[in-house]
Amino acid sequence: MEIHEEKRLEHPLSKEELDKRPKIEYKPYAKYSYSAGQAITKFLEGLKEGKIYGRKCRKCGRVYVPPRMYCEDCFRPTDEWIEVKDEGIVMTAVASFISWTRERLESPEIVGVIRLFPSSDRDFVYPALFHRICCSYEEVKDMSIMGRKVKAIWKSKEKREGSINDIDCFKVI
Amino acid sequence: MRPNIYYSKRVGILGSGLTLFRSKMLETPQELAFIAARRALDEAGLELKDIDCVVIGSAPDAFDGVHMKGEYLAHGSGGIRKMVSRVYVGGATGVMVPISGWYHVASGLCEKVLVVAEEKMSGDLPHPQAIFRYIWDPITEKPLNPNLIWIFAMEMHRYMKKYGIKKEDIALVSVKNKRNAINNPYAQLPGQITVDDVMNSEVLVWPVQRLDISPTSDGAAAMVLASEDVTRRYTDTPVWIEGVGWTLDNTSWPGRDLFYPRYLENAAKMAYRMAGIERPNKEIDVVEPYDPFDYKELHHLEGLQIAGRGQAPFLLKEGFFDLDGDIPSSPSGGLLGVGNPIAAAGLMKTISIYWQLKGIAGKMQVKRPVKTGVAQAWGDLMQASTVIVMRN
Amino acid sequence: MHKVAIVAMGWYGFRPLTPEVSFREMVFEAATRAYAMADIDPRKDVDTFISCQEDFWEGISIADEFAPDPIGGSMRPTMTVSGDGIQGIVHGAMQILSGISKITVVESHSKPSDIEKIHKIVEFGMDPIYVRTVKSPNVHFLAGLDASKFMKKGYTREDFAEVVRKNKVNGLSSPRSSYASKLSLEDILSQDYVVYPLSKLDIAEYVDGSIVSVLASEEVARKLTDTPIWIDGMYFSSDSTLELSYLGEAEYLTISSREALKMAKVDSPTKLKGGFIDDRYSYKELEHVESIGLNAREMLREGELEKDGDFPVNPLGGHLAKGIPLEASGLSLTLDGFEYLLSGKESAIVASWRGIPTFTGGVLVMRR
Amino acid sequence: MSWDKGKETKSWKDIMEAEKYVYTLGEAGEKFLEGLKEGKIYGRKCRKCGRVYVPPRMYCEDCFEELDEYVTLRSPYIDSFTTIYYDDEGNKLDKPVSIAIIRFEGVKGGLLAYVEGEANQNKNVEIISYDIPLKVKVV
Repeated sequence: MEIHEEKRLEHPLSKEELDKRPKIEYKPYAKYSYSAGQAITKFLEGLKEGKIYGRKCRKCGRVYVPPRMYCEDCFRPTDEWIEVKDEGIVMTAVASFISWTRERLESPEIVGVIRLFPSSDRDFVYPALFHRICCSYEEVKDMSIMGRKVKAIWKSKEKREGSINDIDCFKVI
Repeated sequence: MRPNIYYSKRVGILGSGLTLFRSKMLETPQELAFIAARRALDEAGLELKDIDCVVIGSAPDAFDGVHMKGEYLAHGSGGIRKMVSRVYVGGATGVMVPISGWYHVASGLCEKVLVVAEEKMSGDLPHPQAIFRYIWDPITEKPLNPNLIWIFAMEMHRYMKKYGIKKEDIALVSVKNKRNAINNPYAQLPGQITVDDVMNSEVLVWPVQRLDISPTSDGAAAMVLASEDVTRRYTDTPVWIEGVGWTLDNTSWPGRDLFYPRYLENAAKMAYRMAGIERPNKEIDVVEPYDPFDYKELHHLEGLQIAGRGQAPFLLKEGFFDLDGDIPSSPSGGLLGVGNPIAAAGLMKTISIYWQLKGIAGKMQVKRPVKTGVAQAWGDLMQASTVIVMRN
Repeated sequence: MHKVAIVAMGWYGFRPLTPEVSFREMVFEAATRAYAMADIDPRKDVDTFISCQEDFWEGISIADEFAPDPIGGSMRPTMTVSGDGIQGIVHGAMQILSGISKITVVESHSKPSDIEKIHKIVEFGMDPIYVRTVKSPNVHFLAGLDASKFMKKGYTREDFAEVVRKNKVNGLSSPRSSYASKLSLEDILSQDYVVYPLSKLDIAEYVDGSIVSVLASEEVARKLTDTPIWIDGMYFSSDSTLELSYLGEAEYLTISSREALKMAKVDSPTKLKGGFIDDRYSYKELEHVESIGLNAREMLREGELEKDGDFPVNPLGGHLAKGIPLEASGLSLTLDGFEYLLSGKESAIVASWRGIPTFTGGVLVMRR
Repeated sequence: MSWDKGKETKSWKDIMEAEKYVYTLGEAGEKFLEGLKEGKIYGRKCRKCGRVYVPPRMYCEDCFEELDEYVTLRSPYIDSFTTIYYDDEGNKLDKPVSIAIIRFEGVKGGLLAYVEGEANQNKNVEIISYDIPLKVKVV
């Protein structure tokens, strides 16, 4: 072929070869204290109370969950706080057999997107949360969980700390 | 984007270079960039002193393990004492780099531009997957300990559910691309596999299995772009960049339906308008849609308006996207077959189209004559797309 | 060649702490102000958007994800330049000159108050094999190496102190100057060295802030405002690695200013009416003034760099008074220059540096 | 949001760290390490322009060609130095330390070193520890 067949300067290594090579190691230090700002502070406070707060733009009617202080479609400040339901429809769901460090999990962790009420089937954008879903692997695999109505299972009041993890998961009702 | 009649300067492609794509490389990121850049200059018949400006593309700093990676890569990319900068749109970076190179030349500020993309993912421990946790919203998503594959799996499953697509039909993409990669001398994972192989591979995040995914890789890619005058001086078989487009959707990815990449439609329409393409499925001869996962190629063929919504799997089954099909897709072997050093992979896709239009793709050359080709990349939190249209 | 103008700029913050806003909310504030000034609707009138940021400053990998929403750029052509805001402005101008855009927005922001140990992030930007491994107790050693070499050209610690005094006083007239102050030379010279030959007062602090600028093509700029600020010349460049770069000189600004002045058809920087020049270390202002082709030592000692001098440098305080807003630094200097020109001055040069450990900088030549 | 500000807000702590990074050195970097073990400083020469690079690397930054032979470098001297009195956290060091950039006659590049003795520009030094960074003594 006519593409480069010149001398190879690069050296692919196998894992064993790489292990034998000298290397420089470095442990980074990258710690942050992310400012939640107005919108996410109120959202986290709401979770602690067992409520899901959104923010509504009166011009286009869109409700942002998680909330935003501005409407990205209209480019104007959003107008009011709205408490949305902790119930909604499963838009998508997946079953993870690997942890975030890519270790194998015995039983899968199930996560997905929940379109929260008020919203309708016809919407392309809607208030929603990305979260865990309490259901079986089979319900994911045969897709039956998608389209089902679910409700948040909250941690007990004393265990809530103003975190997305104050919701254990969403479960079919 | 309003239609624009003012862009008048044509930008041509003079050369391309790639390193092998492999899971582990001895060379430093700077050296990988150098190897690809040197090869691109050689193919163009130019020396570094001829180059006015350099554009670098690389995905997260957290992979190579260097903050301000563009500064670090500038040396190996030939950027020293020149106008050099790095552009970045997550996974979509690979095609953003030639787009940026395009406006460097089209603006009249630069005549000859070297664009370089590099990624080295083998150095981060325990696994590159762990790094992907940091791409999520730090307060509302990261505490759920997500990994990257979740994104793809969620989008893939929504796409399957919406149109009733079977996993077996999607697996055909993996089969096709790994087969195409057999012809590509740079490829990391070429091979003859079957739909059953995909279906029997390890389940990672259902519906995503091992063979639905491209590997992590080290590698670099480079291209030389030049003004119309220069291009004509250096080659009798020019390939032109005729359209560019890019779009970012908002960050609120859970709050929109994932079955369709509307941002890609925007980006594609921007590029097509510029290139004067009105019927993409009739006017485009060869395409390299971004395929880090098999379903993404189908998703993107629909966003690119080459297939109707939900139609790509059926066209794939009919052989429409095969090397001898109506619109061959991923003739290079794509990320699934060649490997996925993120930004370099996107630029590799652009280079693949350049090879096709130049007629130097060797065994990868598609059967039908080609006039117009499109490359595309995708990134961020299911929100970014970059599209480039080229003609010979 | 067609021309590009800055028609509006907006800012928010410029305080050491900004707990009332997330970085996204801060950017929205700056963008709102910029669009109000330009009287445009970003959802309809803007063709392309550029954000300038780096992942480890944000604490988010692929921080680009968060770029579009707060500037009105979602579902629009938005991209990131991983670099200083000046580089973003040049990219924006190129997009306009290429014909693909008539109005381009360039944004950059910083929230160093969210970063626990910013020096560890700076260290992470050093070459992993030959520089980071030095494990220096203080990251500013890189500036120390450069500064002590620069002193060999005949500069003294008093010269550096003079820059500190001048810029901290100049900052008192700007609302963005959290670190402005009225200090005597003695106050400044009485400080201990942190890293020879620099004391704490020679080193600018970090600041939270966001800046949004609106660029327009010549035709559109004239429609939008009676006072477009033209970008006549622009360039950015990088010198080599630490080992291979010139120390005691700012080669990146020598190259950038040469090219930018050529583009602006200005044969000598003395023809311009002032400079907004990176001073994140006091000596750097002088090194940078030299690199754009002026005799910094003489001009400083003659008082020509003062606010009322022949060639005022950082008359609004520079980084020593305002702080370093990370990748918005170049835009901070540009914003000072923009306000300076709107107040009636004729022309200015903006010269920005990305700070340690980089050898990258950019120049704009601006005219009213 | 301008009308809806000023309440007490929260912040959220998290990290963006890999467990660790391992960096390979490339062929030239490995040769340099070998040299250090033998008490030698290797540079690498560009066949085209004749310049010798240290630290050695794969390519010449100007000619953009692969570099050629390795050469042993001699006559180290201080090009520039600094002395550190306070650390990054603002604590005064018990004993100030000096770091210099060491260059070699006729060579492009240099190496960082901790310096013993009175550091100053252009002073010759002796390498007392071959490591990254070097340790040198003013002679």
